[in-house]
Amino acid sequence: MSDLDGLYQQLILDHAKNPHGRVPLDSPTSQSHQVNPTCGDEVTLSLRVENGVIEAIGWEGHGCSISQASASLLATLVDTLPVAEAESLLEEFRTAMRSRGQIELDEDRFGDAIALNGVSKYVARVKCAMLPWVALEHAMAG
Amino acid sequence: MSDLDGLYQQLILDHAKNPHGRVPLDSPTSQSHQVNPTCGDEVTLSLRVENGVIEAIGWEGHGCSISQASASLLATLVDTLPVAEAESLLEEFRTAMRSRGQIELDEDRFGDAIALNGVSKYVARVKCAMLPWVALEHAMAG
Amino acid sequence: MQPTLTEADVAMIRADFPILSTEVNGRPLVYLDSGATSQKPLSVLDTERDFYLSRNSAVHRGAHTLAALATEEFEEAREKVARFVGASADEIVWTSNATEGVNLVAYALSNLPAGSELALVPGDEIVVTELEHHANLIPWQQLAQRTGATLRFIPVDDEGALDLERAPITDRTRVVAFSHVSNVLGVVNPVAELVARAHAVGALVMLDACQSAPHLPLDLHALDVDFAVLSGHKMLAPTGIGVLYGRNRLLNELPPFLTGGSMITTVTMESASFLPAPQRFEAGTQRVSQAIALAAAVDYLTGIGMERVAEHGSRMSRQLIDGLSAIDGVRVLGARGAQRVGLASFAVEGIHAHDVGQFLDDRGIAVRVGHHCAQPLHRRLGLTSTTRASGSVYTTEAEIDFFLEAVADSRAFFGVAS
Amino acid sequence: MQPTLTEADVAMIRADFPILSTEVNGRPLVYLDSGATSQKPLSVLDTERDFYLSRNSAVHRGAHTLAALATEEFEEAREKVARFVGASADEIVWTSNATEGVNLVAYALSNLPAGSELALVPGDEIVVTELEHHANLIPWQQLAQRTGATLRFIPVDDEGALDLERAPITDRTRVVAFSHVSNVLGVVNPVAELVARAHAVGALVMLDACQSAPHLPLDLHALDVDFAVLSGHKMLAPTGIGVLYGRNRLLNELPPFLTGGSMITTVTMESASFLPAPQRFEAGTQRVSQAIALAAAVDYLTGIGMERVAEHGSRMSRQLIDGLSAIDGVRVLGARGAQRVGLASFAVEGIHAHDVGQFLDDRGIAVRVGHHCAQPLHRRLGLTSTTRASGSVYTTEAEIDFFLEAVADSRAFFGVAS
Ligand SMILES: Cc1ncc(COP(=O)(O)O)c(C=O)c1O
Ligand SMILES: Cc1ncc(COP(=O)(O)O)c(C=O)c1O
Repeated sequence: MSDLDGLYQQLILDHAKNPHGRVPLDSPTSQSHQVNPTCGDEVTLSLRVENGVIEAIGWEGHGCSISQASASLLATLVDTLPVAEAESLLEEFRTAMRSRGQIELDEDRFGDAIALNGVSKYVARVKCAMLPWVALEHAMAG
Repeated sequence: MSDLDGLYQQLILDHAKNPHGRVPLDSPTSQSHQVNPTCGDEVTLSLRVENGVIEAIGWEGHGCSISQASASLLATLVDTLPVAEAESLLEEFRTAMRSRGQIELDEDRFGDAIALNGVSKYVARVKCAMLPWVALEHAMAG
Repeated sequence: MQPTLTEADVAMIRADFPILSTEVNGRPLVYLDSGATSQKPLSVLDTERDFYLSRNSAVHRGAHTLAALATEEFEEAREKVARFVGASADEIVWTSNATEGVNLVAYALSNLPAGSELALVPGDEIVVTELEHHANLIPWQQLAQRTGATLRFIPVDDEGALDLERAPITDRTRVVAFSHVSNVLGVVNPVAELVARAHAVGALVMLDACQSAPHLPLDLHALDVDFAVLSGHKMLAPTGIGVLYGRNRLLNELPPFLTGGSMITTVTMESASFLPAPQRFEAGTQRVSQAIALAAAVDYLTGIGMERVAEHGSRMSRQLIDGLSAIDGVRVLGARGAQRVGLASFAVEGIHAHDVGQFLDDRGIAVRVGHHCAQPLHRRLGLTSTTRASGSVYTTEAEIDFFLEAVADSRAFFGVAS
Repeated sequence: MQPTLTEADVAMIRADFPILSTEVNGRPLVYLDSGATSQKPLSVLDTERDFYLSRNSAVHRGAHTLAALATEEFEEAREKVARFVGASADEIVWTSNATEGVNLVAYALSNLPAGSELALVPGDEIVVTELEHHANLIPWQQLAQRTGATLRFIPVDDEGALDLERAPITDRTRVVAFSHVSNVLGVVNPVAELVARAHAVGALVMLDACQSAPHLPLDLHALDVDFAVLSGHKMLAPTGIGVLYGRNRLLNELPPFLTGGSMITTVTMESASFLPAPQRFEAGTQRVSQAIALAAAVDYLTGIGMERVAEHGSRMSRQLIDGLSAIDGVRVLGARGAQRVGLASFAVEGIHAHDVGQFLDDRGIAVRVGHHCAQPLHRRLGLTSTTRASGSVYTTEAEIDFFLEAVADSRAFFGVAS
């Protein structure tokens, strides 16, 4: 598999085309809007958190296939998770993405999202994969 | 004669020490104050012009031996000259100074002031020799 | 001299740019991001290095031999650059880049004492265009904020062409700021008409020449603009050096922007008086080696001949526009038939620009993706980001062909080819 | 590592600076004008050239491989420089020079919306010292003018020492700006005491570190200043690059200064929103190669060891002060016994500084003559211009001896020796 194929695995392209959770959320308890200043890509991520648990998640926005797939995979991953657990996933995700291909995502914890492993070698694209996660971070924080 | 001796001829050092015309002028008809911004040297040159003739000249200020000698030699040169003639001396002086040693001052017209010929090879010092002449130019213009 | 750059000419030029013979991702580098920053010829690098190896010292401050030599070379650089843009040396102010040049004028205008002829007041208007680079937009928004003036703009139509009929240039207009060549569309704007309309109402003209100076013969006196800016790094010179042109009379009417050493006559603890232009605007130790290197870049371009550079650019532009337009699902930005330099932005239906760029990068092709610092234009054209290919004197026809083929192939890779 | 630089060490260092082996006026160059601008080691020149030969491209704007590499190197340079001055990377803003850094803070302060906590209003005071370089004086005069605040100053005594007893630091003081080391006296100012007094009244501190950064270990967090500026060209780096340090929290409270590309999040025709610091203050294409070269200069200095650099400077200072004081008719500026770097200014009775400099130049010795951009200090000391000798890591004891001898000889030449 070439590097490019590693970056754009079929699963990524599929999620980018048919993303999960790309819906406005009724009565969110918190929300965050993030922009990638270089390309203007945006994501608005909404959470409904009840008793420390993410009861519902929804996002809107536009961007490259990496950021769209990342948002889609994020939505499947953290839906119904306790906030504390989502926070720990976020930290692991950030560490892996910044590792320049040195650290891989744990398949047991990240499932399909390990398809994003290819991104961390592309320093300029890490921001794309992180965009929805940064929105999640801000939404969880308040 | 070394270059340095050419620059600092005895006549220059003498004029710098005992300058001519370094006196305030009673009832001048025009005046100009010039500063060399690099070193802070200053000259204030005053003229009494009557019927197109420089009837009297005086200057005050402080500076390096080149600027002081130049002011002193200028004062002896243009005193009692018609303004038009002083202007043409000024142009010749400027041309020689900017010539990087290529053009010398005409001894018939400049007399002792040809001792300043050495300056034109020292690009950074041309400003010093020109300072009183620029003051003369402004004083004659207004 | 032939009127065009032949393949052999370009090959000789490329030998002066060693980076063009390197590989990226195991593929020969195809550098099509010259609109962002150009590569530099050896003569430019050598000039700068040689300065440091034999003449480096402070300019306009020293009286010793090296300082005199450095000052001379620095001022000769100013004269050379002045000639290159059709101006005189006392109209050339060194800046870090074009951005600083625009900011300098905007701040100097708001530093004018109240009541000055050139000062802006509420009710006055500043006019820009909807296709400006942020560098020629935000400083004017900020000036409007500082002075209470109003910012208005010349809109573009659906194709991206300036709609001069709707240009809000009126008796209230005090400044008209626009780019000579759009960094997104590559299209040459109607300078003469805009200058005439601005001057008819007594407004000052600021020309952003960033994308014209590297590609077209430039004669600022003939264009009759009041101010102009450009960036050295886009025209074969190093980063960190730019030029502000201003009519001498205007520069001398403006108060300083940055203040400090080397721009003063007399300083007390209470106040300072300032030198005439250009020194008035050059506070502190200047970008000496970079200015000298910019003069070397200008020599290099002049050596090729700006007429030939322009012809080469217009041929690249045709190849880019024709080639891209021939690919299914590709939308090329900008009006057809306009005069252009060798730069084109485009959108591939169904593929985000970042993904197009990544695909090209895998083949060694460097292009720019994003909004290219022109968000309002992108928004107006209904896009968030596009891909931009931009060439220079060292760009070959074969490179552009290779690029066009890769753009076509990206559609299959991302599954959008029919 | 030895605590001092031996003769052999300095000889090895000199081999890295080819210009030091050239001749001027047929004499070996003795470069004693490092306080104006230093010479550059080959490693700095090589780093910059290598960047252009293999990685040059636009940073923070491109997604292609070269752009990613260049961005990384540029940000690594920021981290390296941050470590060198005892700061964190997000507190380091690139500027052209120290002058721009001071202006940046002064303009950002006056760009604050009315009512902001940090905004200055009439009645507020800005305090500088009487020995400041114009770069750390005039921008504050201008800020006072723009805001209606009052500029006050800490006077110096007859020897040139700061008279802290008369420091007008009061409850009205909002900013205290002063130099770490005077560029005329070479004396290290009492930073800790001034910072304590400024912070006791809630004032911000701006430290001008131009003449300390090349010569002393610098730890801005330990010094507890709020802002600091320095110029690369004085510390073995190229021209065109400088640094503004600001406490991260403060930088993020300030509005932008220069505006344009690469410092925004969202831009419409009406308004713009801005990135956090440091990007907020870095509008337009940055001095990429110069920043990377500054990091190489910092590596070079760190390689020698700043403790040894400082020790070398203080030895030079003793040799200069003792040697000059021993010459009849020579007045050395600055208080005796103060801590100094290797820089001294002096006046020779009966000989104008320009003439002293010219005489030295004839022997290949490059010194600075004039007011060194510190007119108020010169006026206070009853002088218009002085001669300044300033060394660096490459300056030898023999060079300073040769210089001292020439100063003594100048008295006979100009007929003032008794
Ligand atoms: C103490 C001091 N402050 C400020 C400056 C200004 O530095 P620059 O001209 O590089 O902006 C200098 C040097 O010129 C200096 O010595
Ligand atoms: C048209 C135009 N204007 C202004 C700029 C700003 O130039 P710089 O970033 O060098 O200041 C650019 C390039 O970025 C440009 O293409």
